[in-house]
Amino acid sequence: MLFWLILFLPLLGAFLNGLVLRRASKTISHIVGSAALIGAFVCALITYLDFMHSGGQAQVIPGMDWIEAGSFKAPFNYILDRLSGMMLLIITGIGSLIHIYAGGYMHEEENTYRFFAYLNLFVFMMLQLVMGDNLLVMFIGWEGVGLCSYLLIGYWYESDANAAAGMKAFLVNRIGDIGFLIAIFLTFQTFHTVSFSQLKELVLTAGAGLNGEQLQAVSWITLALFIGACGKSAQLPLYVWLPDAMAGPTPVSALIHAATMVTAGVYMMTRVNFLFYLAPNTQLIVASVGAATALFAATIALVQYDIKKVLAYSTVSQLGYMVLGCGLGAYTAGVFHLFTHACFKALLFLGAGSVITAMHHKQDMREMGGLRKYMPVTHMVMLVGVLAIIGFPGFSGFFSKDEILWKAWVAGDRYHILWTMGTIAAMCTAFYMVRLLMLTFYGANRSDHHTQEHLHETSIVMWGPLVVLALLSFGGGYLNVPHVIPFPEHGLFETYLAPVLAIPNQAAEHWEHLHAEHEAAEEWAVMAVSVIGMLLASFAAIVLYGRGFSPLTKALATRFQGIHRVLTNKYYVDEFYDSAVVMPLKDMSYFLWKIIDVTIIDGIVNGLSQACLLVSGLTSFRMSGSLHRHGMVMLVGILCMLTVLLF
Amino acid sequence: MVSINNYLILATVMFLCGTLGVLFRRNLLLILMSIELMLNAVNLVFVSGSRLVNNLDGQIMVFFIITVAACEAGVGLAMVIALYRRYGTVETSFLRMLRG
Amino acid sequence: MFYASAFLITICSVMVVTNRNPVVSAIYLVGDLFLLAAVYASLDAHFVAAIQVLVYAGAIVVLFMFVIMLLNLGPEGRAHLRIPAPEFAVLILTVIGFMAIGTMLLTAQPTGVGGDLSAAAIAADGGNTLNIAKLLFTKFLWPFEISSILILLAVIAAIVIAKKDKKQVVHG
Amino acid sequence: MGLDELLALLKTDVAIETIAAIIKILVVLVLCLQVPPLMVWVERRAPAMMQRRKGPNRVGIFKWRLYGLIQSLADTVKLVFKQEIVPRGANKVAYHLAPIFGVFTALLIACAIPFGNDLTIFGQKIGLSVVRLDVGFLFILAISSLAVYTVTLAGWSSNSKYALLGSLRASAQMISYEIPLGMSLVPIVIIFGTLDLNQIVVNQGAWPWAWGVIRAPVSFLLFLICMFAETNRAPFDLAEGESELVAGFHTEYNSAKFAAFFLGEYVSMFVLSCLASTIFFGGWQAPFLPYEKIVDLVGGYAWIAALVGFVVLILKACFFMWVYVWVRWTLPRFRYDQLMGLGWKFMLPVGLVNLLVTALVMAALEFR
Repeated sequence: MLFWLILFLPLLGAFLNGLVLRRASKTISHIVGSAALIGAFVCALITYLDFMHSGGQAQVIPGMDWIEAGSFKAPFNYILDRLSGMMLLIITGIGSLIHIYAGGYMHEEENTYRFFAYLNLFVFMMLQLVMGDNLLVMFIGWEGVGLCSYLLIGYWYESDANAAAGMKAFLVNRIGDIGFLIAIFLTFQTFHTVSFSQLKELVLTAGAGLNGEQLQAVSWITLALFIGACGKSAQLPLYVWLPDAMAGPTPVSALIHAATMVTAGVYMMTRVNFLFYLAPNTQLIVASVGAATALFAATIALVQYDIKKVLAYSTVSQLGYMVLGCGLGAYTAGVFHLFTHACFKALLFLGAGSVITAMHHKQDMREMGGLRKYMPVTHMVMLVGVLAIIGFPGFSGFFSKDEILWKAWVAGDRYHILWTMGTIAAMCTAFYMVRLLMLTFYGANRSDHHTQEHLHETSIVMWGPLVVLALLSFGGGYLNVPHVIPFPEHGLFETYLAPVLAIPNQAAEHWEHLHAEHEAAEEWAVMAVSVIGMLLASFAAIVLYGRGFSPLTKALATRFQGIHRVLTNKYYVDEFYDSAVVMPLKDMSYFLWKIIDVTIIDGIVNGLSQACLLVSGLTSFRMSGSLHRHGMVMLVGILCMLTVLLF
Repeated sequence: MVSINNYLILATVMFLCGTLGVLFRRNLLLILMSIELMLNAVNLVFVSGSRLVNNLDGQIMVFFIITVAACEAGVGLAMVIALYRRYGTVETSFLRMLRG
Repeated sequence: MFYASAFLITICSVMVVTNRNPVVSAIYLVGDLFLLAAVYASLDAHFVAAIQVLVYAGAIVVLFMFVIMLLNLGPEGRAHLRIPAPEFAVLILTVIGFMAIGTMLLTAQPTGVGGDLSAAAIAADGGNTLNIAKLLFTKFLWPFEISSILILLAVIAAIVIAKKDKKQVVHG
Repeated sequence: MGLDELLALLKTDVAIETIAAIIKILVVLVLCLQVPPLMVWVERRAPAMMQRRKGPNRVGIFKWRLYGLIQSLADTVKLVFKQEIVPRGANKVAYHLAPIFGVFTALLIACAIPFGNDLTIFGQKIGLSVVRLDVGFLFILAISSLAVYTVTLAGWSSNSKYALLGSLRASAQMISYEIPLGMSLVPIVIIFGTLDLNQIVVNQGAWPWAWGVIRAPVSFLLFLICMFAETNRAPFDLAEGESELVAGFHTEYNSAKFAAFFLGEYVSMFVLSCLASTIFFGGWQAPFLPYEKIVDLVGGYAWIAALVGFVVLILKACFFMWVYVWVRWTLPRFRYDQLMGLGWKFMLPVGLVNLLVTALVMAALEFR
């Protein structure tokens, strides 16, 4: 019962907000929206504790029948295991905090019922995605969150740019969705089921393992799934929608484009980890793409001035880490980073949101600075968030990110290049995050007089959730402390997630290194490299931006003019896509419309009708139009038929 | 007991009258009446057949045929009225819209 | 009894088709229907007989009369039965065809169990109407319901078709 | 052929049936034919009484005036002996057929009305109606639906505007009220579970609280209203509408055929009254005196009990005839659109709801 409440409270909230309470005040929308989420969170917590208390064995909760066609069955069944339970808590928990915060952020908006309805609907869809026991139910959630994302990015639809950003997100996601769909088809064709639990059983208990043909299919399936994940989790080359998605309200960026939806790809890959384990080639691609994305996005973030854009590229970069973790087979590390990232990135986004609110919706960091004294609480929590994301020892990011880098290091020699990329990306992260902090909170205030007058700390509705998130961002890391660090409990999270992960016997050999023992000194050394790199980068950022823009920044920009321009223009990827994909597509559409449709197809149709007219015109001279003539002909015909039949 | 052949012959005669009426009368109303006549011939076959094979289904069919006939008459007459209002006649020889 | 009815039915049928005056045709049609009801009754199909009179004679033909009166149709001209030569051929053909069928029917030997629907058997079984009702609401329930929808449609259709463009609605 | 043989022949089933049929036909015919003169008298004296005037009271045979009762006789004689005038352009067949048809249908309905319980004579069960039909109910509905032809034919065949207008009105009215009439009777069929009129009377019993009027009061009201409409009586006498249409569909009729219309109208009034009594007021059942008790009281002679029932039915019918007259002189005439509106927009929906409620209640009772 409680389980269904988790699922349907957000839906109920969406229903109430969207359809019933359209005339209600925004306070009521806010209360209804938040109450639905908090209720869902409480239910989720109880369900989760109950679940863990009873041993934490995966269980399938049957819903209703949905599609049944021959051997194809896709019922609305839900899966509750350690992975989905964790996601449940993240989604509803962080979701609740963000809902509460959104009430303050959207305070000056009209018609917030729409906003909260979408947000609640998003949570419902996300829960579908996470809880679904088969690929199809997951796909419903997958599409549903895409839809909500589209709706929320374009929430301020009066502006063309926002609407276009929403459209872009939707269309880019379509490419990934096609991958996902193909994966579903292939899965059914290969295994005759799309249910996760059945798939897992099938793969793990296949006596002699899968045959070559099936392995081949698995490679394709995982590749297709990864394309889907690329779309949703904003990996190269489909990451382009995420920075643009910052057009939406900041709580949306926090919830959807940092904490939950974008992690769907990582979640999905973890969900079917047993398939990915079987496809080492795909895994290699995954890892490479992840590392490349991490570095690529981090470099772009170095020179951005829009506070949300910086965070957006940082999100892409962090997602790259997660994907890298998955690609390395270290799903624990990936999912753990997902968890910590959800906390600190939500925190950073919400903090940025507070800053933006205080700055009267100005997002350019060049106009900020010195906000520390105006917004002490926000400053503190942002500081925690930044320390967490740059992997300052003791904060959560340190534990999760270093775990991934460590796994990359130990994966083998050819993976060292990935480790190098990851470490450089970590240094970049440290640089741009400290830069962000410096430009926003330190130095002198650069805003105009009017804005300066109104700078103030935000209300408790907004900073309350931030404090909670800050605590999580700090403490979250201690759930998975590496063995080398002296600490009462080691690797809690690893133990926790172990039942979800299953390396099929067939592939066990390939993944032996995951469990291999390593010298502590090696691990210390790797850790030290990244920490020193981080400290250096942070120091550089403080030197460059500690008191506003130091003259050195300008000098560097002119010295490395080429690189700077490329980075500022985000490697010209959008322009490249425009000319390589969008314009040809437009031209082809125009061609299809004008030539194929109008000329050929319409021509055939019109020609046929013309031909009919012509032929009937030729033959209609015998038509008298008299009812009787017609009737008589019919009668004679019937009589003839009767004669034939009877005699 | 009258042989069923006689009922069938009677029905045939009625049906013939109806057919000829439909084909050779120019008055729409008469045509509709002739159709009723044909339907009645069919009904007669059903009832006598129902008696022959000792099954009430035939009579039920008559019931349905009567229902349909009532509908047909209602709609048909409404159309006659509409036609009359539009063309001022119910003579089919004047109604040649079927000619394209 | 049957032969008398059959004779009259034949005459009435012919008169329906050949009479110049629509109203007289309608009267003959009523006679036809009435006599048919008698034939049904003689076949122990009382329910059908009653329905025949009630619906056909009592409603449908009244409707015809009503429309005839409403349109004030007079008798047709003398030419109403003048048939052009090609159509006359069809007429002859039709009559011959029907005569052939009639001959076949006359000599045919239909098979079936006759006689058990006799008056006594029906009365013992609770009456013709009861049995028909039972059938109607069990085996033929769906056709029955569908026919009710058909009637509703016909009512709507008739109203829509016969409606005057502006206000007045013709009753019937 | 000896007397014994003749008696034996008379005692055969066929003979008894034939003789009984002849007697029944005669009784009903004579009874029905006596109604119009009497009613004409009542319709003159009753309003006179209501309006505090004398009414016709002069005509008499010698010095017996019988409160003007003889007036009706004189009128009949006058009507029959008048010259017959057929309007020019009239359709002869239809013109002559119409009044006959009117009387015919009215008498045909009378055939189905049970005037007493089934009698057993010489071992032969005789139903005390001219024809004993197991679908008597449907028969009555069927025949009464034919009554509209009288009006239609009369109005159309007389080649007169007034007659045509009157008959259009009347036939539309009769068709319209046919439907609520049927609707009002269906609940009765549901309640008593039979289409046999005599069985309905038997099922009602002698106790007034079990009669149709108590069990289906809405039906009764609907039926009563339809009764007036079907016979074109005030307040629904728009078809005649003396003040507007001269006399409606029988404007062009005179002498004996006019008398026939009169006859038909009053007979159908009488028959409908009998029907109302039969269906809603226990028919030949004497109130508070069950049939078996009467048979006991008169010493086992069933035919005396049947006679009592006959008289009771006639008395009940007389009450309804009185209601006809009463209403005629009390209520003003409806306007045509009001009449149609009442029929289609009020009576029909009420009838349908009544049917539904009755069916539901009966189903509930059955399930209990």
